[in-house]
Amino acid sequence: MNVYLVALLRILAALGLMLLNGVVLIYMLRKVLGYLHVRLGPMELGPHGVFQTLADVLKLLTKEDPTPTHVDRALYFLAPGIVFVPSLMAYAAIPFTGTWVIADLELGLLYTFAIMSLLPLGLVAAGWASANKWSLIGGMRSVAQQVSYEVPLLMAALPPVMIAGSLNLTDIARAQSAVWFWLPCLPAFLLFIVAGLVEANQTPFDMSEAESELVAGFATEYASMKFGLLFLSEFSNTFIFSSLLVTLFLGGWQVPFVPVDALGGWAAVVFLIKVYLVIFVLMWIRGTLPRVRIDQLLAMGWKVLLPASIVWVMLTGAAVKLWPMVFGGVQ
Amino acid sequence: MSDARDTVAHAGWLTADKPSLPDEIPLTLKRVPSGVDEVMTEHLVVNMGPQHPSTHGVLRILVELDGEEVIACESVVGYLHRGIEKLAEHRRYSAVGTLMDRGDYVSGIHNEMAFALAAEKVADIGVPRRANWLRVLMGELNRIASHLVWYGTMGLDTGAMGQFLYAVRDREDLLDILEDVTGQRMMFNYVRPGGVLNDLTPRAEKKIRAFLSTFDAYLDEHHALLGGNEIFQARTRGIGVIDKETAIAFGLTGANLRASGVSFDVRRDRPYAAYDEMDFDIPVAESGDIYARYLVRIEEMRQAARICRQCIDGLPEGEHTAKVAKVLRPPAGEAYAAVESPRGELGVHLVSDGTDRPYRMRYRPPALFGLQAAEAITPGTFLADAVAIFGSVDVVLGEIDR
Amino acid sequence: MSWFGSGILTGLRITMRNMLRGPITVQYPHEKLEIPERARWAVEMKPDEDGNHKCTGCLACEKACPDFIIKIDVTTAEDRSKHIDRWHYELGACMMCGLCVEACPFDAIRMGHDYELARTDVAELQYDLLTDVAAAQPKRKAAAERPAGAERPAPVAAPEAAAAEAEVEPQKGGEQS
Amino acid sequence: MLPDATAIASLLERAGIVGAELSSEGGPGLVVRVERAQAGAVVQGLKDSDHAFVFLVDLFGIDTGEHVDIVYHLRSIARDEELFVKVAHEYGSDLASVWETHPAALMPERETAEMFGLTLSGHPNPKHLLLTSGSAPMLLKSVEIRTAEEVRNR
Repeated sequence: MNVYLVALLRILAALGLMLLNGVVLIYMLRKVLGYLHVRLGPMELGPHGVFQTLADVLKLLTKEDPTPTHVDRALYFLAPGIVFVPSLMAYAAIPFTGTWVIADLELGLLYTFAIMSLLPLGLVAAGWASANKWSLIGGMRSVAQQVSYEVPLLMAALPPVMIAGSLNLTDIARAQSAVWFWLPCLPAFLLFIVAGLVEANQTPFDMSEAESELVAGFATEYASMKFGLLFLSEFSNTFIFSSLLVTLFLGGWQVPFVPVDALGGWAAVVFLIKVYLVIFVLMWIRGTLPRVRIDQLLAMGWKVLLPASIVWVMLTGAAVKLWPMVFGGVQ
Repeated sequence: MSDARDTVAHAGWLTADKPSLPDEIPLTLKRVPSGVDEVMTEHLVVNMGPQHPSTHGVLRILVELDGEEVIACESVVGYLHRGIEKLAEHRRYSAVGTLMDRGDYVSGIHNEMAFALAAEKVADIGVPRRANWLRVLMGELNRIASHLVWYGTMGLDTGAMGQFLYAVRDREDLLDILEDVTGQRMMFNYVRPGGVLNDLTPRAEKKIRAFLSTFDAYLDEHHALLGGNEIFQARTRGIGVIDKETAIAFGLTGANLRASGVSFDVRRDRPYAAYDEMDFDIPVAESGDIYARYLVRIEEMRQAARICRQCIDGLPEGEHTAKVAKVLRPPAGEAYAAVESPRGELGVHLVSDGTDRPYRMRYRPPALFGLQAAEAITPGTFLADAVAIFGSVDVVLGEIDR
Repeated sequence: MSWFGSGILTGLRITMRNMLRGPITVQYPHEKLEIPERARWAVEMKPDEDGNHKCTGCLACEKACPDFIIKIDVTTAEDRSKHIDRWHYELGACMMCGLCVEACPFDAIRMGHDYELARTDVAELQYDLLTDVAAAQPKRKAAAERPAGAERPAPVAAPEAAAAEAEVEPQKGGEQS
Repeated sequence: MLPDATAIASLLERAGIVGAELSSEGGPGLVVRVERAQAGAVVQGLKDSDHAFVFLVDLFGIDTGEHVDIVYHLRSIARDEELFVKVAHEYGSDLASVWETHPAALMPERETAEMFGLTLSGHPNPKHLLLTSGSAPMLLKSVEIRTAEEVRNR
C-alpha cells in the first residue's frame, strides 16, 4: 500500500481516537462526578443522557465566537492550536497492543515527553493573548507548575526504562510480562502519579484553571470551539498521562498469567479498560480533594519530588547493576 | 505605584467622591514591601467580583497583586443594597419580619428573632414558654443549615467539590423540615412579635427526630472529608490569623471571635428565648486561623444538634404565641436586642415613637465586621489565601448590604 | 490520623461510600415532591362549599400587604351593598409571606400550592382574582372556624367595622386579650 | 450588662469630660449623651478606663427630627457591661472618625455618613459604602420613598 496513504490513515485514526475519547471522557466525567456527589449527572438526552456530550459539541461548534477587543489576535487564535496539536501528536507512540501503535518509535517515551512539554507554551500564549488578568495569572501558573514538574515526571519514568533497558514504549510494556513495574518501582509509581496529576492539570493541582481563584484561568476569554479545543486537549492529556502510567507501570495491554501476545486484538480492549480505570481514579480524586496552593505546589516539586525521584533513580540503577552480579544474570 | 492609596486612585475610584486623598495609609490597607520594585515590575490590580466564582454573592474585592501575593485589598459592597432599614420605617411591625428574612437569607429565623425580640422589648410583650422553645428549636436547625452552607462553600473556596454536595444534601433535609413548619424554605416569616406563627406538625417532629438521629454520623463524615484532609489543613492552618486584639478591635462576633480565643456568645452571656434552659457548650479555639474557625463551626453544629435534641424531647405544652394585637403600637421607647446568628451577634436597635411603624430600625450586620477584619488581614497572603480568608469569616452579602 | 496521607485516603473512602449510597436526585419535571400542607405560594381565592368566593371587600389584605401588590376596587351601592370591581394581584412582586391570608377576617383567600408559577409573558404576572362580582356577605360561621390562636376571632357586624378595627386597634401591652 | 451609672459618671469626670448626661430610662440601656466635640475623647476615655470598653458593637445614626443622633454602642468584655454613647449632630455637619480607637468603626462610619448626609473627617477611606455616589441620604426622615399608592400605580 502507498506509504503516504497509510500515514494519512494513521493520523486520521489518531484524530478520531482523540475526538471520540474526548466525547467519552466528558460524559464519563459528568457521570462519575455526578454519582460521587450523590446526584445523577446528565439524564435527559438519550438513555442516561449519553448524547449530552454530542449535543454540547454541536453547541460549541455553532456558538457565536466573540473576540474581546484588546486581545493579541494572532496569538489568541493560534493558542488553542498550539495546545491541541501536541496533545494530538502524543497519541502517536502509545502502544494499544504489541502491534497496534500508530508509530512504533524507538524513543517513544522521550518523544511523548518532548511533545507534552510543548503544552505550557500554548497555555501561556492563551493566557497572555487573552488580555485578561485572570488568564495571565493562569498562564503563568501553568508554566511554573509544568516546568517544575517535568523533571520529577521524567525522573519517575526512568526506573522502568532502566529495568526494561529501552525507551520504546512497546518494549517497556513487553518487559512487564513477569511482574508489572509498579511493584518493584513503587516509589517511582507514586511519584509519577503526583507529577502526572500536575502535568495533566488535574484537581488537587489544577492551578492554572483554579476555578475558585482564577475564574477559568487561561480559558476565561475563550468561547465556542476555541474553548472546545482547550477543553478537549485537557481531556486528551489526561488520557495520555493514564496511558503512560499503564504502559510504564501497569503492564500495558497484558493480563497476568496470560502470554504476552495471546490476546491479539482484544489486548487493545484490556489496555483501554486499564486506562479508563486509571482515569476513574483521577476523577475520584477530583471529586474529593481540595486544591493546594501554588507556592506549596512548587515547593513540593522542587524540595520533595525532585530529590526523592533522583534518590530512587540512583537506587534503581544500583539495583539493576547489582542484580546480575549477585544472582548471576537473571535479568 | 507606591502604596495602597495608589491602587484605589489607579482604578479611578476615589476621585469621584473625594478630590483629595487621605495622607495616612489606612490601617486596613497596610503595604508589604515586595523587594522587586527596583526592576520596574508592575503590580496587577484585579477585580475579584462582583461576578466571581468565590465571592459569596455580589462582593467585589479590589486586589493589588505582586505576582501571587496580595499587596493591598479593599472590599466594595453595596451591590445588593435594598434599604431594609428605610423600608422598615414604612412597614407595620408585623411585616418587618419579611424584610429581615431577606437580610441574611441563609439564616432567616435568627433575623426574624432579633427583630421580634426587640419589638417585644419595646412593646413589653411576654412570650409563652412553648414559643420560646420553638424559637430555639427552629433557630438551631437553621444554624446547622447555615453552617452547612458555610462548610460547603469553604470547601469550594479551597477547591474541593464533593463535600459541598454532601452538605447541601443534609441541608435539604433541614429545609424540608423548616418548610413543613413555617411554610417556606428560606423566607420563613415565622418568628413574630409575641411568639411564632405555627406550632410543630407531627410530620415535622418525625422528620426532626429522623434528621437528628443520623446527623452526628454525617457530621463526622463531613469533618473527616474536609477537616481531616492534609491538603485542606495545609491550606488553612496558620493562614489568615486574626489574633485576639484584632478580633476585638474589628468588632468580630460569633464563631470568628470565638476562634480567636474570646469566649463570648450571646446565647450564654445575654440569654434570649429559652437558651437559659438549654445545656450546651461554647467551643473556643485559640489560634485564630482559618482552621480554628472551621473547627469552631463544626463543633457548633454538633452543639446545635444537641440543643435541638433537648428541645424536641422537652418541648413544653402551651400556646405557641401570645395574644398580640393585630396592629402593634408599642409605646415610645428604644430597645436593643441581639441574637447569636450563625455569623455572629445580630442586633436590632429599635426606636419606637408610638405609631404602628418603627421609627428607626438599625440592623447590626455581623458579617460586615467580619468583612472588615478579613480585609485587614489579607495583605501579605497569597491570592488563593485571600479567597479562603474571605470565605472563612462567612460573609453573606444580603446581610452586609441590607 | 497519624501518618501523612491518611486523611486523603479517608476522604477518598468517604466519597466512595457516598457514591455507593446512590443518588438522591429527584428528576424534577418527571418526578415531583409532595408539597407540605403549610407551603405558601401564590394567593388564590378560597371558595366555600358552594364554590362561591367569600371576599367581602373589607380591604384588610390590601392594608396588610408589605409589598402593596393587592389592589381591590370596591364600589358601595346606595343600600350599602358592596361590589368588587376587581381584585388585582401582582404575582411578579409577591413574596408570599402570607400576611394577607392571616389578615383576612373571613377566610376568603389562601396561599395556593401551585409552585410552577413561571410565565412566558411579563403581563401575565399580574392578574385579577375576581372581576365584577358582588361582595360576599360576612358570615359569622366562617369567622369562627378560623384556626385557633392565630388571631382573636373577629366580632364583626359589617365589613367596614372589620377594616376599621384592623386599622385603629390600640395596643395596651403584654396581657392584651 | 448595665454598668453602674455613678461609676461611669466619675470615670468621665476623671477623663475631663464635662456636661455628660447619663440616663437609663426608656432607652436601650445606659445612655451617655455628650457634646459633639467630645465624642472622640469620650470613646477613647471609655476604652482606656479600667472599665475597658474595648469593643465597638455598632455605630449608627438616628434622625430625631431636629438633629442626627450618632450612637456608639460600646461593650466591655472584661466587665461584661454595655454602654450607649449618643452624640447629637446637626444636619450636614461633620462626623469625626473614631477608627483609630475602634477600627471596627471604619465601615459603619462610611455607611452612617452617607445615609444621614454627614461629611466624614479623619477617615482613611471616606467613600460611599452602600449607595452610589450622588444618592440622597436615605435614612433622613426628609427623604421620601415611594408611598403605597405610588408603588401600586408604578
